[in-house]
Amino acid sequence: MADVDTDTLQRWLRVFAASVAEHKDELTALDAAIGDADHGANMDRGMQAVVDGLAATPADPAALFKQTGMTLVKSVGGASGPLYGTLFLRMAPATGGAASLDPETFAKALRAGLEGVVARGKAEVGEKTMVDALTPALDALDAALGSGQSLADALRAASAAADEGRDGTTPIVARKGRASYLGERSAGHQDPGATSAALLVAAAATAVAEQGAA
Amino acid sequence: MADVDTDTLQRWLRVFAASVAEHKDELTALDAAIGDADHGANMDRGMQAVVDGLAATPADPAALFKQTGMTLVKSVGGASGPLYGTLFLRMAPATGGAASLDPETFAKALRAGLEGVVARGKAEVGEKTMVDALTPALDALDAALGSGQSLADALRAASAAADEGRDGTTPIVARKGRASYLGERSAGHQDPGATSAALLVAAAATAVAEQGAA
Amino acid sequence: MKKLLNDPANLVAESLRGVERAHPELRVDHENRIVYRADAPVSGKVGLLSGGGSGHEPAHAGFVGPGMLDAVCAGEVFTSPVPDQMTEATKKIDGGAGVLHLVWNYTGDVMNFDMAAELAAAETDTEVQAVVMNDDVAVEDSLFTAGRRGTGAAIAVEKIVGAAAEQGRSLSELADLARRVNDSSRSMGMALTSCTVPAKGSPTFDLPDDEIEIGIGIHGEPGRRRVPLASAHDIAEMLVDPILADRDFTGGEGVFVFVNGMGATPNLELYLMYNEIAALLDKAGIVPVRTLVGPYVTSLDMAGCLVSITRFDDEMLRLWDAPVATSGLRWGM
Amino acid sequence: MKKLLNDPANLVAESLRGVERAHPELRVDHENRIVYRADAPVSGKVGLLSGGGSGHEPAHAGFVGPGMLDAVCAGEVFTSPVPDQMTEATKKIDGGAGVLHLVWNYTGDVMNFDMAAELAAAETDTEVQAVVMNDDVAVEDSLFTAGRRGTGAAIAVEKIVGAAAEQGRSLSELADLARRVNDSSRSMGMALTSCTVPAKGSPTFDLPDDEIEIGIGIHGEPGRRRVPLASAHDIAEMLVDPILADRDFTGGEGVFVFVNGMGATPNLELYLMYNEIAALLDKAGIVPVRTLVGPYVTSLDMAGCLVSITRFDDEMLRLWDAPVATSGLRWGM
Ligand SMILES: Nc1ncnc2c1ncn2[C@@H]1O[C@H](COP(=O)(O)OP(=O)(O)O)[C@@H](O)[C@H]1O
Ligand SMILES: Nc1ncnc2c1ncn2[C@@H]1O[C@H](COP(=O)(O)OP(=O)(O)O)[C@@H](O)[C@H]1O
Ligand SMILES: [Mg+2]
Ligand SMILES: [Mg+2]
Ligand SMILES: [Mg+2]
Ligand SMILES: [Mg+2]
Repeated sequence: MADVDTDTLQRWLRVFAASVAEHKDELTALDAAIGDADHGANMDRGMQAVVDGLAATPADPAALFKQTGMTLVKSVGGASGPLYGTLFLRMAPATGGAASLDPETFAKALRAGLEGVVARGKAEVGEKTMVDALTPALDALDAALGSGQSLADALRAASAAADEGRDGTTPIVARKGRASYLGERSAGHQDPGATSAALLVAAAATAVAEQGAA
Repeated sequence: MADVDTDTLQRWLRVFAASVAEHKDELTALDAAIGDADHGANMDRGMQAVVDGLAATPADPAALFKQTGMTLVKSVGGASGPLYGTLFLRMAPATGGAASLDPETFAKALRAGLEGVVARGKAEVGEKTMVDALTPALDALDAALGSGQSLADALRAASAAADEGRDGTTPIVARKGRASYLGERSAGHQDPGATSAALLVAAAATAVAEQGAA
Repeated sequence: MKKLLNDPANLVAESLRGVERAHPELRVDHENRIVYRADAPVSGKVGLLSGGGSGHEPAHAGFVGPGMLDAVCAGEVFTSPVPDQMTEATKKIDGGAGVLHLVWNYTGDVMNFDMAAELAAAETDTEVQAVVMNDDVAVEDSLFTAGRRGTGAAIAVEKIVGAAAEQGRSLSELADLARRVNDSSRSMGMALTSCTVPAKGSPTFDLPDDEIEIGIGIHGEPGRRRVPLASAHDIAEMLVDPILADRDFTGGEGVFVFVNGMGATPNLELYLMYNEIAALLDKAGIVPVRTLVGPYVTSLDMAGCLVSITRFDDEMLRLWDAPVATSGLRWGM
Repeated sequence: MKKLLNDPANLVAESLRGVERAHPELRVDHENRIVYRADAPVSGKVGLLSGGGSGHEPAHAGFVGPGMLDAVCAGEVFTSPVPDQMTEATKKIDGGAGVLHLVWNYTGDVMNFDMAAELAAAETDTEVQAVVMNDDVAVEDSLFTAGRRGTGAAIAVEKIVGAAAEQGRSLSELADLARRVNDSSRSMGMALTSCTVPAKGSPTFDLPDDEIEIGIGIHGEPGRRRVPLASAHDIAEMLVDPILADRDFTGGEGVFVFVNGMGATPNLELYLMYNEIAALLDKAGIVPVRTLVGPYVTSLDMAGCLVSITRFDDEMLRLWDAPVATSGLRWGM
């Protein structure tokens, strides 16, 4: 299978944007329960801006990630803006300037992005945030690639792990983000950021699978 | 039949107060439709204050009317306070200081009260106010007394006329009071003040009938 | 009904206790429900008295203080205060130069203030004059009806006449000025929702989710007509057009524009409304020189707004800018 | 949803147009959604920057002006603004003495201000310091969580530090002062109703007619716990007791008490609440020396209130009383 090219990466962003738009009301409803009812609007605004900027996208993955990160930082605001923004901004240098990314580099870049999220937001696994979806997803990705699976298969595994991580946020009493203000009352609700993060991983799986199929 | 004594006049006020209390929510609901939703509370506050003052009531009708009028002016506020207050204040001098009132004097006093209401509020018949209940009531009272009926019977006729006048306010487009702000939209709603005024006349009929019966 | 209160019957009384505790610069006569300046009566100054039903806060007590009113009487919620209160307040603020009653045009307020003036004339030798404020264009201006309501104009009248009173002007000069400001003002309001009068405990009227009331007053009463929910742009037209049709606002020093929130409408929306209103005024060649945006004359928890426009001459502008120190309006001191 | 707007997506932008038109003493950078003093940067003065999501009006733009903030950044409704806005605002108000970021403690706001400070450090040589305001006792004060929310204390912090900045104090002195005022402040809020975020179009949470939320923030989020509807007297206890349990408020010059309306709660009720609160403070031997009652930090159309208490020392009291001229708070000028 070919490396991940910028076409695929763009498709990833488009699929993610479409998926956020589709789940906008759900994300907002989840945020209304334990936050301030804006996560759907925030992510949708940001990903629309990202997609609007794609026409002018420069050729290499690092530039694409940087532009995506900067657009998210500029247009989202709230907690998710700096976090998703940082994720993409940190992916850029991890590509080493390659024109297309082999599976390991792609995984390394994602890992660097997650580390950026953790550095920015200081959340550990189990605190009811997007980290709870991203961490098991990247662990699953590494494990699958390590055991020789294709990137498409590995991303499918990552997406399943992200979904599981997302589902796992429900019983947690939040310690980070707005949901932490609710104390015990935050338990029993699925985290909106973990939900959008699972969509992000699922979008990567979809985009790469399509590249494989094409 | 005996003249109307202060006991009966006090009973009139008590019956009216009880009747206002009973119809408080109805009066307020009527006022909510074409006014500001306070007529029941206003009249109830005022008549409670009147009844509370009755223990200390001086002996003659003029003093009773004056005290009632002043209490209403002091405690009701809004449009109905000065109007009902003036009604009773103007009844006082019309009694000529009598210790009890013969039917003609009682009717004359009521007429003086109505004239006070009209002088204060400048409403004519047909403008959708309490005047639309009081005017036909006093006309009917005079007519019945003129044709030799007892005061009890005459007040029953007056009460029926007041009810009719009250009902007649429904189709009217208001020209006075808060309902006038609604323009054409005031049509189709019964006037709250005409409704309480009809209760006032009915209370007089009840009180005098009880004196007759006693 | 969900409100911050103990017993609806004590709401006004307990709230006035809070006003007294929060504002050492004010005095409260609890028996008569009068809020007045701690330094009243100001010797040689005409005393300015207003007031009305409660539920319009900051109006009325929020406008008592140097440069504005000397006292207000507080009635029950949406119910005019009674003559005794006004007579007592008139005595408290009579500094020897007479007292001006600034009366919001509602049948109840007018009758109670009339009776108060009669009582004051009988009991004291305080000279009293009254000016009735009636600026609401939703209602036809007619001699045969209760006439137009007093709504937003009161802010301009009370502020401007308050400043002039501090200069030591005479009672009749101030009454003339009050009439001039009132005559220069027109207002029109709308409601998105009804309010809930505490003693009633449920909304005064039901308004479907897709309808609004145009031409409301300030007592939670229904408006002149009910129309489908519209954009801020269209609502601005529904409010501004009848105001401009009723009076010429060009010339002079420009206009004072007051965008009043009815209670539950965020300033975020009021400023957006002002943006629409200012554009309409632009188009009509009318120049705003002063603005006030926020909840100043409310109807409890009603959502909606009221637009009030006053044509300023140079004297009115100068007096508007003069120092004022009340809890509702304050600058220059 | 019934609001005065055209398109929810343009609400903030159009409202800022209205702010610009209504306030000639302010400037608005529409691209960056910055509201700033017309005379910015004030040479030699430390610039004060705050801001946050929209929907809290008068906070934040209502506190820009001489004696208070130099600029604020406006985010979407209840959404922190973004770093570019803050960096741009920092540049606009840098009068050569540095810029202090006064940050309301919410994860989003803190991260965005952090990134802005990093950007400013990279792009300019403006010295930037940040103080995070976190006064809300409903939330446990812990290093392992997002910590306490910034709510009512911001008014005291921004006013007092604003006055000190006008005196020409240094950036670190002002940062210390901001921390001192914040440390001296505690707050607790409650909601009678939810609010409706325009982009969502329906209430954030459902609250039955006989229940209230205790321990809310200012973003229409549910509170710490839900309890049966209670009297103002009992609600005052639920708010004041945890505040007093968290800090000593005796001594000094007394306290500043701020009774903030969440948006749809009439001042009539807020003053009644103040009456209850003042009685509780009396009992605890705590002396209010300054008060502020009204809607200053709102959550759109939420009904409810937030109580904030700051222990004043003599310097804080003096600076609180110093002149300020913003559309939200004004006196002495
Ligand atoms: N410190 C943090 N670390 C990682 N993720 C966080 C953190 N704080 C919040 N989040 C994520 O952000 C999501 C909320 O995003 P959003 O609603 O857009 O922002 P805001 O909370 O500012 O309104 C949460 O559901 C959570 O997943
Ligand atoms: N000018 C008037 N003359 C006679 N009656 C009037 C006049 N104006 C109002 N009313 C009566 O007063 C009633 C309203 O009383 P109320 O609700 O207590 O006072 P308010 O209108 O001040 O709230 C009306 O229904 C009407 O019958
Ligand atoms: Mg959110
Ligand atoms: Mg009424
Ligand atoms: Mg009334
Ligand atoms: Mg948010």
